[in-house]
Formats: sequence, structure tokens, C-alpha cells
Amino acid sequence: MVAVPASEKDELRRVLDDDGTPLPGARIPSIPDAVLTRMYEVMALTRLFDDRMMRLQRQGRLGFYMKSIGEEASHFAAAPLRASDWVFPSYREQGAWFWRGYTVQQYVDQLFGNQDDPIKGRQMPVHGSASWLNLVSISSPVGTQIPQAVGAAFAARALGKDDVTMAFFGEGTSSTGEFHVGLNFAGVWKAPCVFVCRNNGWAISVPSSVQTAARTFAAKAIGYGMPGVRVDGNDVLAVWQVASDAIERARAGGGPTLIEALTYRVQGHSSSDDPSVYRDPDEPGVWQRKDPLNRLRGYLRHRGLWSERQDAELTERHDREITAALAAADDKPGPAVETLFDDVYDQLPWHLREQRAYLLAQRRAVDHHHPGRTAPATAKR
Amino acid sequence: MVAVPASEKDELRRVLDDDGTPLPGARIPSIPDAVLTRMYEVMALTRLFDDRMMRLQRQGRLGFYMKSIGEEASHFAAAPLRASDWVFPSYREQGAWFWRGYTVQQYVDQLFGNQDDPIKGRQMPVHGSASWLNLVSISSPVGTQIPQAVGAAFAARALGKDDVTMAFFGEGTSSTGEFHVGLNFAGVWKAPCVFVCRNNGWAISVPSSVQTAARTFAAKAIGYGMPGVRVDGNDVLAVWQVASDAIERARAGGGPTLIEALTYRVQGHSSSDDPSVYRDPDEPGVWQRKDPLNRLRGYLRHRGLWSERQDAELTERHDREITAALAAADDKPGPAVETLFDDVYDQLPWHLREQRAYLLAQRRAVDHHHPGRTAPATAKR
Amino acid sequence: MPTMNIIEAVRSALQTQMRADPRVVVLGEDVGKFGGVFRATSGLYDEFGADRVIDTPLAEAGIIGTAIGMALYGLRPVPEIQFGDFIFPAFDQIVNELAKFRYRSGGQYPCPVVIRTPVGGGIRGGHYHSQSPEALFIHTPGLKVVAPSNPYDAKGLLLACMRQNDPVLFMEPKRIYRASKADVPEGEYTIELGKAQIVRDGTQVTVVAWSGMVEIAEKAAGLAAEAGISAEVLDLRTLMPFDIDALLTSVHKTGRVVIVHEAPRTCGFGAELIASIQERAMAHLEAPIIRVTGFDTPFPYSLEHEYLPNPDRVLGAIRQTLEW
Amino acid sequence: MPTMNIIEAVRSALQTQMRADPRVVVLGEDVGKFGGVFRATSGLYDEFGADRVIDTPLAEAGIIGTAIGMALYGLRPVPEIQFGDFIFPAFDQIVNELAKFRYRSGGQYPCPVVIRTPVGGGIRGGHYHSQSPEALFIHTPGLKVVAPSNPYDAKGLLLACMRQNDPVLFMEPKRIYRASKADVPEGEYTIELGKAQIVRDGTQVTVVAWSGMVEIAEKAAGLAAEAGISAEVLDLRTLMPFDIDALLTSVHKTGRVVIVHEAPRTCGFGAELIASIQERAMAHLEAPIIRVTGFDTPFPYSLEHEYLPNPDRVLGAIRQTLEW
Ligand SMILES: Cc1ncc(C[n+]2csc(CCOP(=O)(O)OP(=O)(O)O)c2C)c(N)n1
Ligand SMILES: Cc1ncc(C[n+]2csc(CCOP(=O)(O)OP(=O)(O)O)c2C)c(N)n1
Ligand SMILES: [Mg+2]
Ligand SMILES: [Mg+2]
Repeated sequence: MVAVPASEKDELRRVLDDDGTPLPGARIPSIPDAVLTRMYEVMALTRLFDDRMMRLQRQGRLGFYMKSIGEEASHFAAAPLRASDWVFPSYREQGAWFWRGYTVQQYVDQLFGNQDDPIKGRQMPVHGSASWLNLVSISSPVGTQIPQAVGAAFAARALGKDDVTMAFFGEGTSSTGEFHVGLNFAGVWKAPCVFVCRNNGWAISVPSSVQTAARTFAAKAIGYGMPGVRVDGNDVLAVWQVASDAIERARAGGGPTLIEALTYRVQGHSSSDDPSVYRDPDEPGVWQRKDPLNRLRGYLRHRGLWSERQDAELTERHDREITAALAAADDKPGPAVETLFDDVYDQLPWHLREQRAYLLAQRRAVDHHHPGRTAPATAKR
Repeated sequence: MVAVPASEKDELRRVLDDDGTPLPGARIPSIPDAVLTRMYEVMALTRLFDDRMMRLQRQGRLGFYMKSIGEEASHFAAAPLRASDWVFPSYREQGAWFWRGYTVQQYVDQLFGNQDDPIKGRQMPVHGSASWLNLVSISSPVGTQIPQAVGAAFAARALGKDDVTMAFFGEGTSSTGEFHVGLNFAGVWKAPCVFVCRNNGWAISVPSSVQTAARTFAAKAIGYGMPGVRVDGNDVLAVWQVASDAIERARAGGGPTLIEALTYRVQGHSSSDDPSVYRDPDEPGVWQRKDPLNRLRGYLRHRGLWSERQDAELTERHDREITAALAAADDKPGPAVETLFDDVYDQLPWHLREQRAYLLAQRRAVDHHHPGRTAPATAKR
Repeated sequence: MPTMNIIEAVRSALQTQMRADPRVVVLGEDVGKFGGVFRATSGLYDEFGADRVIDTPLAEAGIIGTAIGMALYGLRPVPEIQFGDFIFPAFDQIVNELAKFRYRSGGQYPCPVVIRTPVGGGIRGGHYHSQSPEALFIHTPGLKVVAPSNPYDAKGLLLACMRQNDPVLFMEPKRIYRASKADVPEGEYTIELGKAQIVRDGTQVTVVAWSGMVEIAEKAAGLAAEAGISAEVLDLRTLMPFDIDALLTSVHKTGRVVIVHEAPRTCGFGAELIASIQERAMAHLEAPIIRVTGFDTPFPYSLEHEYLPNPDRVLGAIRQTLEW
Repeated sequence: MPTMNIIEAVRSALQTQMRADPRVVVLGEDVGKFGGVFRATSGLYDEFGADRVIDTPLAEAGIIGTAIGMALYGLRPVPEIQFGDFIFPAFDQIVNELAKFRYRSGGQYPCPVVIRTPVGGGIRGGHYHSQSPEALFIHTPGLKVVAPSNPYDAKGLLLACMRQNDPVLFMEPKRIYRASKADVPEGEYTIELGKAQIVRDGTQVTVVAWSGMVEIAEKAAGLAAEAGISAEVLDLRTLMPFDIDALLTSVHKTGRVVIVHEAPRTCGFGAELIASIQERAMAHLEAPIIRVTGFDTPFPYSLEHEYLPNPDRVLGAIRQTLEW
């Protein structure tokens, strides 16, 4: 199906109705039951995690957070990938991180920027990196990961591997030059790369209608000579199928695909945002009825793969795990002051050695005159 | 016709066959005879001018030149514009400049960078500017003029004018981020703007097949929700019709259009280029048979609007005009040294005043010790 | 006279000029209905409408590129770049186009675009919500660079920028956007570009700062006073063209200089100030000019308070130059 | 040992390393079949094929963005930016991504990309074929910046760049691409990054230069010698990290410094050198450090020879510091 640019017919691919019942005539993807239930567990964890972190942020115990509530199904475009495949995420795909094995503790340590943060407290919350899981470092400038994913895909092929790379981004990011150059290079190179555009309707306060006059975001694929597919981004089965087709096509040398996952940003852009200022408060309601977690739960129930009791147990297990991670993270100091100068270069050049010596000496001097005056070298929240 | 994205059928719009005979059933645009002959005269001037400047460059009397031989018909996308409409050119639309009233003398003075150069010898040859003709300053970085043209179109509408802006660029430039952001803004804003992509097959040594995997360059319009039209760029009648439709549509509030003018770069990219290194020497031959000047001449003959004699006279008149302009330009000194510091800002700030005084004093001192050692402040070729 | 913070002062300047000059338009990401992520344009959309307060697609190159075209045709665009860290996708449009348009066209095409953008750290924003890129733009002939440190200057300087004919990068100190409050006239007033201001008189050492660092310099001068040292604090306000006369006058008086900036040290604007001063006043210098700056690392998250200059570090530098 | 010009030396370095390390790939506009507009990659396409010598679509952001991804995955990309003036569309990928990748990932993702680009004026290229943007990249923590002045250094430094693990901006002096000839070994050799070289010994004044200006500095030193002045000429070769020890050693000897660069003066790299030297060696300085630089204007066309530093201007500066 991806062989024909779906964007030219703008068809929206769906498998489940809004309560998770398969649509009449829909082709059910052949996903093993264990994978289905694991997707549900990870999606539920993501939902709960978002909720807990937001509350933490509201209590002033966390500087910043970005939720993906209501969009979680789109994260599972990464589910059909192999572990050796690379993901170039944006900041709103927590589900893909947990799916690949990033732990709650690692996530929390990064949010707190403490000494166990896998990136040593270098970046703000949510901007993680996990090379051991082939989850590439997130940066704030949107879209930059797109040509990077294309380059990695090119490299994989050049080095004789059959790995695929997947880049995630929002529909607003399709307006950047990076989107264009990335997809254009991918088309010309027939790079083994899959582009997942989460169309959640909003870029902070800007509606998708202000981002482009194109019929759909999938239609942009035509300009790059690659297939574009539009999928219900709240229907994890449809997302899985569309992604799996695109991934296998890329792996087989068929080239890149642009997937538009149609979903909705149910809450604010980030913990700093207040959507009531710019959008109709009733809008989210419509989408809550299409909630991806409910739909998957409904489907599992309908398949007899999931029960109320299991759900309660799962929630409790996740809740405990998060509580424990937070408690552990709270006790951890931040990175040591001298680490400020590491990793700028492979080796420390003379000017950074000089600057490090200056900072340490200066702090000693101040502490000497005014004990405890230098800011404690711990993560501040 | 532009109302329907032609790109979705990839139709190539033509009016004339290769010798200028109207194609069976082709709709002949209603262009006044005087306009037709003037287009021919300007096209012939452009052709001769290119040829003379190239020879000058080969003689070492001109630093640099860029020919448009074989692509001249595409320049006349600007012909249906009003004088108050704005053109944002690239460096290969000499025909549009002469059409709008830029004189041979002005062109030559700019090439020589002498004291009468309308831009005061600030930029390299071909990178002119003529605000009195609404021909906006050319810069080398390709594509930058595209969002600029969109902004000017927005401004025209905001200021209650019904002016249209037209941006020219090559097919290679469609790979830049500037192309994407420019067309995307234009689509969202429904800006009164026309984009003319001269697809001459080559970006220096890179064939258009390496620029994109899209079916056509016109097809890229779909990603911006605007019509895309593909026209025979060597058929000036078809170019005129397609452009005139797009311009009137823009003026009427119908929004932007992307025009792909299919043509061919018959010679080198610039005077510094040698195509024999990277392309089949026979390739140009095919296109010479489609030469736009011959086709228009053929059509005028067929319409009884043009004769051998007129052609000979025209060539002689143009030749004389160019010879006179070169002679005049040769005698003109370059810009005065102190003008180096003008126009950086509206008024000269202290540091530039200081730097100007330094330079003038330093040159006086050197001249004092070694008369004539400072480079004469004349254009060096 | 009402009390305003920097956000309110910026908004007041925009509103004042938009009422005075119908050619002024504001464009950027989220500047419209939402009024900007820092709310600097809030209310303008309701007063002036969607054609003058424009929510753009997400593309800085498009924001600046179209703003250039608007200015060429006759509007007076005041684009907002949401964070200074996100100005780089528009870097080519700014340094190769905006800055050079007047010059390259032989004066045919002035390009009066005033780019507003919040800069600086201290908000726990990490790499990409904290940078101070002024040096890159000061090094670009054709641009002016303005960096107010307080609400009064913010409004007066922004009005001045919108009433002259050169492109300007107007950098706003986001850390003190709301914390810095002052009496600001409701109506019109301008502060001449290129003029520094002595915010604290002193005799023994000159501390030069701008934007968010002026507050740090003042605190350090306070600590110095406690230690019996008289430090003069100079707020440059305009970085290009900078006020060489004010600098030299102060240096002639004190003979000692400390420069404070947030940006990384190497090739930061502090280096230019040192070069310009020593070229003209070496005979008056009684000690090397010392820089207190951000370190030559990307802007960190957890350790940002170690990264940023603080009053103690400035005081240390003051002592050092006096002991030299 | 064969004689090579700078183009040939660069090509030889690329060829040598591509033979030694299959992970090295070259990409850019016209680098393939054509061998680059300056022919620096000519022959490589025939030897290594289209998968290792890659003609890209026309987009610098794509060239650098994909090069970053290639490096992350395990290749050793050596992208070419056709002219330094066209690097700005890739500025965000370079300063926000390439330079920060290792740091922001806590060391997980080194990003060894070596960006080659021709810089400098003197070829009648006007605004957009003449700029010298080094200061912008020296001010970007995480990048190294290398600027050879001759064929021998060009090959040895480029090989060294391709064999270390940090991102590098490798600036090539296009004006003397062919004019500068020297004996260059066919095979492998490297020149350590961060080490300057004394290209002419002297005792009375130190002239610091790099890239295309070294030749000008040497000519000026020659004129000075005729006038009985002994000038030492230091070729920095690596600009970040620069060789502070070599600078200080020479300054301790001469006590006087003239810095020559093509880029605009204000916030150019010369300012940083002045700042760094006066911070550490003020007591040894017998005169202010003088800069001979491009002016603070866009790079002009007709008047480029007035714009560019020349031996007379450098000599004037040498006299000035001696007379101080
Ligand atoms: C280059 C750049 N410009 C601006 C921003 C500020 N910003 C952060 S997220 C965002 C909106 C992104 O919207 P979208 O791509 O739809 O992703 P979503 O947040 O909806 O997941 C903006 C404008 C940025 N991070 N990078
Ligand atoms: C941003 C940028 N990158 C590279 C160049 C160098 N360059 C000049 S023209 C050109 C090819 C342009 O091809 P195309 O857009 O097809 O226009 P044409 O020359 O064919 O008319 C290139 C790569 C440039 N001028 N600007
Ligand atoms: Mg979105
Ligand atoms: Mg072309």
C-alpha cells in the first residue's frame, strides 16, 4: 500500500473505531499478543508518567516538562523497528523511549539533571540521549534531526548494514527548511529512512492550518518523490501497520516514506503553556473520545487479552516504580562542578583547563571567606 | 487552467512547435503584435549581449560573466507584469532586465563596476539592482530572494496596492530551505506572488535528477497548496500565457503559483565553468533545435511580422549599442576610495569614520614615499 | 508614571509605534492570539488585527526572509525570534541579506527591520534557551545591535530602533523580563542609539556590562563598596555602534577595567572592547583588562549557576585588577 | 618530493585518508564527477565511486545535517562548502548541532565531521565569494578551526583533522589556492593541531597572521627589513585552540605585536588575540597591539584591493608600534 502515494488520495488509514472495535473490513495487523500487551503496558506507563511529572512540576519540584497525553499511539511507529535501527526523536515521544528500554529511573534522573543523568545534567528536562538504545540526543531546535536521520540512514547502507532510521517531528516542524532538505536528500538517495510527522493540530499556539496550505502533511511527500501515508495517530494498530510497512520497504531498499499520524495535543505544549489563551476549551473533548489508550484497552478486552484487574495491578506497579525512582533521584547530587568542562572536546584544550582551574579556585576562595556561599553543586529544582 | 494543479497531470504547456509553427489546436495567447516584436527584439539583444560579454571575458577584459543562452524565453515570464510589479531575479534573467528598461550601458557599467555602476561597484558582475524598475538587488546565495518576494507581496497587499511580485530561480535552488519556507509562507498567506523555476537541467555540474526525486519541479506546488504549472521554457508564447494567467490570478487575490519552465543550459554555468568535464557534449545539440529565439522568429515570420532585413538591421543596431556602451564604460574610472564606507548604514558611525580617515591617510602616506604605489582607484579588470 | 517590567515596556513601545506608524507590523511564532511565549505582544493582536500582528509558520528563515521583503516594499516589520537560540536558521537571511542589502544595492534598498529576541541564561533553559549570540552580529557590518538592561531603556531604545532606517538586532534579557521593574512613561520617548550610561559612579575601576549582566555588575560594585572599593558601572546599552567615548572617559578616570558578559569568553564582545580600549588608552591602563564571562562550553543545564558570571566572580576580578 | 599547490595538497590529503580509512566520505555540491569548482576533489570520484564522493542537492543545511548523521552512525564525512560565504544556511546545524552533540549527549555522541571551505578575498568575487567567517566559529565552543597558509601545512593539517574526533572547520585560502606552491610529501604525515609556526624570525615586533594573510605579513616583514626593522612572523595555522604559548614566547621577545586578518575588524579574531595577550603579558608590551584588518563593511567588489590588508598597511602598523 505504501507503494502508491496515499497522499494523492488522502485516505486516512484506520483499523479500530473509537472504542477499539475493529472496523468492518479492516485488515488486522498480525501483531503477536505479547507485543500488543507490551505496547499497552508501555502506553499506560507513558500516560501515568506524564501525569506524575506534571504534578511534580506544578509542585515546583521539577523545572519543566512536556506531556504527550493523547498522542501516545503515534510513538509506537517505533515499535516495529529492530533494536539496531536508530531513532531520531523530537521531545514528545516518551512512549518510544520506554518501548526501547529507557528506564523510568533514567528518565527521572535526566529530568532532575542529577549525577546519574545519562547526559550528565547537560540539557533541560526531556532532552535526553541513549546511545545504547540507538535513541539519538534530542535538541530543542526543531527539525534538525531530520537531515541527521537521513545521513545516518545513508551511513548504515554505506557500511553494509540493513538498519533503518526513523525521525519523529511535529506538523509545525514541517515548515522548517530542515524538513525540506532532509526529505529531499532522502528521496534522492533513496535512504532507508522513515519520517513520522505527528500532526497533533498545534505548534504551541499556532493551529496546523497556519503551518501549510497543503491538503495534508502526507501530501508533501509528493514533492520528494516518496510515498506519503496518512494514518489515524490514535489507532495504534493502524500506526503499527503503516510504520511496519514503511520500515520493511526501507530495509528492502525501497526508499523513504513520510507518515502523517493524525492526532491531537490534548493539553498544553509544555508545563510553561496555557492553551486556554488561544484555543477553544471544548476542542480537546472531541479528541478525548478517540483516546488511544482507551482504544487499545478496548481492543485487548475485545480480544480477551486484558482485564480490569490486570489494569489496576499495572497502574499500581507503575505508580510504585515512579515513586521509587523519584525518591532515589531526589537524594542524588547534581554533577560535580568540574564536569562542566568535559565533553566539549575529546580532550580538554588549554583554555578550558585554565577556565576550570579558575572556577575551582574562585569557588574555594569564596567559600573560604563566606562558607557555603557558592551555590551547592547539586541539581536545582 | 492554473486553478487545477497541472502538476498532478504533469502536462507540459506548449503553443509552438520547434520551428515556431503553432501546434494543432493550441490556444494562441492574445499578445499585441507590438509586444510580440518587442519580446523578440529584447530576446535578440539578450542573446547578442551574452555573446559579446563572453568574448570580452575571454579576452580578459571582463572578470566574470553568466550567460543565459538558450533559456531566454523563460525570462519573459516577467513580460506580462506591470511596471509597478516587483521582480526578485536570480542571476540568469538578463532578458527580464532589458525588458523592464535596464539599459545596455547600465548593464555594462555594472559589469565593469565603474563610477556609473548603479550599485557603485559593490558587487561582482551580473549582481545588479535597479530600484527604479522594481528589479530587486541580486545576491549570490541562491534562494534567499524567494521568501523576500513573498514578504514584498504581503506588503503590497497590506498597503492596499494590487502589485504582484515574481521570483526567479533555477531548479537546483528548489533544494534549498529558502525555497521551502518561501513557498510555504506564500501558500499560507495566499500571497500575490508568482514563482518561476527555470529548470535548465543543470546546477553547475549537477543534473536535475540529483536535485529531487519528485516527478517534476511543478509537482512541489502540491506541498504548498498552490497550483503548479509546467511549461515549455523555450516557447515564449506558452511562457507568456502561463505567466499572465498566474499574475492575473495573484492580482485578483487567488494566491501564488509555481511555474516550472522547462529549458536547458546550453553553455557553461558561468565564464568560470567548463561543462565538457561533466556532461555529454552532444546533449546541448538536442536543445539547440528548440532554440527559443529561432522559434519566436519563426512564429513572427509565419505571422508576417518579421523579415530577414529587419533582423539584420536589429543585430547591427544592437551591436553598435553594445560597442558604444563598452567604449564609454572603458573610459570611466571606478568608484572613489572613500565610497567604500558609504551605505553600510544610513549614517556613517564613528568607527567607519575612523576607518575611512585611516585608509585615506595611509594611502596619502604611501603615495608620498612611493608615488603611484597605491592601487589606482579604478575598476580593475 | 506607571511601573512596568521589561515585557510591559517592550509591549508599550510596540503599541506606541504601531499606533503612530501604520507601516509597523509584528510577525513571528505565537506572537498573535497568544501574544508571544513571553507575552511581549499580548493585546496587540486584538488592537491591530491579524494583518499587523502575524502568526507565521514555524520557520525563522521565513520570518526574517519575508520581513526583509516587507521592509523593501515599504513596511516597518518588527519580527520576533522566540528565543535567541533559534535565530540561526535565519542566519543567512540576516548576515548575507538583511545586513548587506543597502550596501550591495548602492543605497537603493535600505532594509529597516528590527529583530526582537530574548537572550541570556538563568531560567534553567539549558543549551537552547540561554545563549547570548551578540558577538556574531556585532561582527556583521550593516547591523546595529542593541541590548537594554531595564524597562526604561527597553522602551526608549526600541522606539528609537523603530524610528531609524538600519536593521537592528534588539536583544532582550529574558531572565529579568519580569523581575526588572521601573517607572516608564506611557507615551513616546526615545533613547539615542550608541550612547552608554553610567549606572553607578566610581573612581577606581570601570565595570562594563550590558543586558542581564548589568544587574550583576551593580551587585558586585555594591560588594566592592563594602570592601572600600569605588567601582564605576557602565551599561553599554548599544553594542554596535558602541559608545567608545563613554568607555574612554571612564577608563581615563579609573585606569582599570573589568568586562562582564554571559556569552562564551573566546571571541566574545569583551575581546573587542579590550582591543578597542588598549588601542586608544594603553597609556592610561594601570592593569590588564579582565573579563568575567561565560565559559567556552555550550550553555549547561544543571551547572548553569556555575557557568554564569556572578557578583563574587566580578568582585574577584575587581580585586585582581586593583592588586595588579 | 613533488611540488604541489594548495588544491593539490588538499586533494592528496583526501586521497591519502580515503585510501587509509574506508569510513571517510566526501560530500557537497559539484564535488563528484566535476571534482569541485576549485577541483580539490577531482579524481576522487573515479577512484572511490559515487558512494564515497557524493554530489548532493543544493542545500548546505542538508550537506552538514546529513554529514552529522553519517558521523553519528560511524562514517568520517568531509563535507565541502563551495564557498565560505555559503556556509550560513548550515549555520544552525553547525553551531547548535555539530558543535554541541558530544557535550549535550554527555559524551555519548562524538561528531567527527571535517568541514572544508575556501575563504578570503582577492579573486574579484565581491560580497559572496570573499568572506572570512572564522570569528563566528571560534566563538562556538565544541568546534576546532584550522586555517593553513601553504600546501605543506594544508595537507598535514587536513590529515590531522581527519584523524581526530572533534568537528573541525577547515578554511582554505582560495586566493593562493594555485599560486602557493611547495614541496609536499606524497604519503602520510600530520601537523599537530594547536601549534603555530614562526615563518620568519625577528626581534623587534611580532606580526601574527593566518591563511591568506601570512603571505602579506611576510612581504611586510621584508619591507620592514629593508627599513632596518626586524619583524617576526607567526603563522597561527590553528585558530581554535590557538597556540597561546607561541604567542607569548614571541611577545616576550619582541614586546610589540601587529595582527593581520582579512575579516572585518570589529569582533574579529584579532580582538581575541589582543585580549588574550594583554591579559597574560601586559607587563611585556611596549606598545598597544595594532590590528591591520578588513574594514567594517561588506566585502566590496571594485574596491577590494582598498579593503584588503596589504604589505604597506602592515608596514605602517609595524612602524606605528615601534614609534609608540
Ligand atoms: C527552530 C526552532 N524555532 C522555534 C522553536 C520553539 N518551539 C518549540 S516547540 C515549537 C512548536 C513545535 O510544534 P510541532 O512541530 O507541531 O511539534 P509539537 O510541539 O506539536 O509536538 C516551537 C515553535 C524551536 N524549538 N526551534
Ligand atoms: C547557498 C548557495 N550555495 C551554493 C552556491 C554556489 N552556486 C552558485 S549557482 C549554483 C547552481 C544553481 O543552480 P540552479 O538553481 O539550477 O540555477 P542555474 O545556475 O541553473 O540557473 C551553485 C551551487 C550559491 N550561490 N549559493
Ligand atoms: Mg504539533
Ligand atoms: Mg539549473
